[in-house]
Amino acid sequence: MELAINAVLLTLLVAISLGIIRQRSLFGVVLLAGAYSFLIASILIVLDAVDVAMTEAAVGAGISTVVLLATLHLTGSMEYPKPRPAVLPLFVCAVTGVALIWGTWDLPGFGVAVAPIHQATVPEYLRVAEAHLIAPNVVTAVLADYRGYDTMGETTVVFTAGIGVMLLLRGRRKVGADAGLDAKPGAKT
Amino acid sequence: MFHVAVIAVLVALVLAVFRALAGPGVFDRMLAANSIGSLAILLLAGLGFLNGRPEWLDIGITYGLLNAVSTLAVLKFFRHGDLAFDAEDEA
Amino acid sequence: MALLIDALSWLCIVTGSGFVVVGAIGMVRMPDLFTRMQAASLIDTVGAGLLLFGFMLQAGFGLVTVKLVVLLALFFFIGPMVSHALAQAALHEGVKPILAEDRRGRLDRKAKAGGK
Amino acid sequence: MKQDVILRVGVKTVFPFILMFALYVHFHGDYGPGGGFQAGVIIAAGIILYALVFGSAAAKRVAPVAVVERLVPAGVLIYVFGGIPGLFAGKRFLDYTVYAQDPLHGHEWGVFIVEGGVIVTVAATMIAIFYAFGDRARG
Repeated sequence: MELAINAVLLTLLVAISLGIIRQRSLFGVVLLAGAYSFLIASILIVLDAVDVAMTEAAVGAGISTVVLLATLHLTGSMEYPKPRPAVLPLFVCAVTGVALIWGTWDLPGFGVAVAPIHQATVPEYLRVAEAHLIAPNVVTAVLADYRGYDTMGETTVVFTAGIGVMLLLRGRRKVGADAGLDAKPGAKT
Repeated sequence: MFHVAVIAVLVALVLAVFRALAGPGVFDRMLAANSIGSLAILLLAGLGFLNGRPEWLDIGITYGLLNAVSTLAVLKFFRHGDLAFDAEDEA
Repeated sequence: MALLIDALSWLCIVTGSGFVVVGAIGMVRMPDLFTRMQAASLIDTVGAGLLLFGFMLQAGFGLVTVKLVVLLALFFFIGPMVSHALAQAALHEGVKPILAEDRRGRLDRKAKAGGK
Repeated sequence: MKQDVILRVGVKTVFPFILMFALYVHFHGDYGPGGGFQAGVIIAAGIILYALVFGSAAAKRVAPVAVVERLVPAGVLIYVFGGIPGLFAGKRFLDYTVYAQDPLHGHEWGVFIVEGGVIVTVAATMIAIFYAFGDRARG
């Protein structure tokens, strides 16, 4: 059952990705990206990664659509047609993809109990979490307690990203207005 | 019994994704995206009961709340061409 | 009693599944945006309502049922709101619904063209 | 969207529940899915929803720009200062056992404070980015 659900959802993901690539109107791209994030959150739930699924749902479906639309307002909503077929990028992508697939042959199978990650750190975490912590959700315990330094770094990353975006958007105003970019969402399809 | 619900929702998801890819206009795509959100919530509820972990419904509530945000953002963008348009400016 | 509740939840879940599939088929098969919207609203109202009610009967009293009620309230509040906003934006943007007269006219024309 | 009575009433009804649900996700993060980051994103989404329907001026009365932009670094500082009492007690940085007599309760308090820092930073950053985009679009 789980395999069938995964197969259907992954096929839908591939279909939506192809749709995003073929889409010329950037509005369509934003909408399809929202649908994509819902589907990938469903896959994460089937894989039992509940915290990640919640993050994906919150960020991908809620915030990123709004931010992408705000960006479209600043840039214009149609993708320019490509001047010529790009052979070299296709070649690079194909080679990289083949190399990645080749690399997965050495990885342990999905969900196999003898995989290194299930041998080294995870049993230790679970043992300590059971003995020392109240929090039943071990993900929270790992994030905020064992890996407290990492989470502090992540908070700083969010802070830095926010400051960067604010500086970029505040910086010099009305530069794009003269550069021939249409600021209105003109071409509605 | 939950199998029935999950299979039905998956079939509906396939059809909704077809509409999202085929839909001639932006509004058709938006309708399909909204339906995909609703179907994802139902799929999640069904899966939670199927796997005996119904506390996953928290994620479903998150989906439900945020689905509205993205859809309303797109609609506002279409109505006014601006996300932060002030209602007071409207005559 | 338990058997009765089980049977009732079976009935709700199967009927709700049927409505979900029917709504999705309508979303693909209907001719224009507004009729598609009407078909899609079937998923949000009857389909989701019956499915979640069936789940509620399975879950019994507890936190899970409270969450399902919240989810149901969310569907019933936000679904119509979004549908309304979508229809209004589409009308504002100049998407015209296909009216019965248009259809009939088109059908007549098609029949005439076919007849000639 | 001022004339849209349905949207205004609907959003006004849903808005407090979004904020309540964000707090639930935050406090319930120990027991179920969720935590500070997700709760922060949900709070930001609530404020953005309010801004979309009632206009950004109304939203800026709810969450003023100055406050939001000061909260962005304040969250990081909450996180860092949550770790400092451990140093004073002669233990390591971010050691939560100093917060209560019982080390278990100390851990709970420590996670609570640290996640509070995360929620503040994330929510404020998202809202500030949204405001920045809106102001930029205005010219």
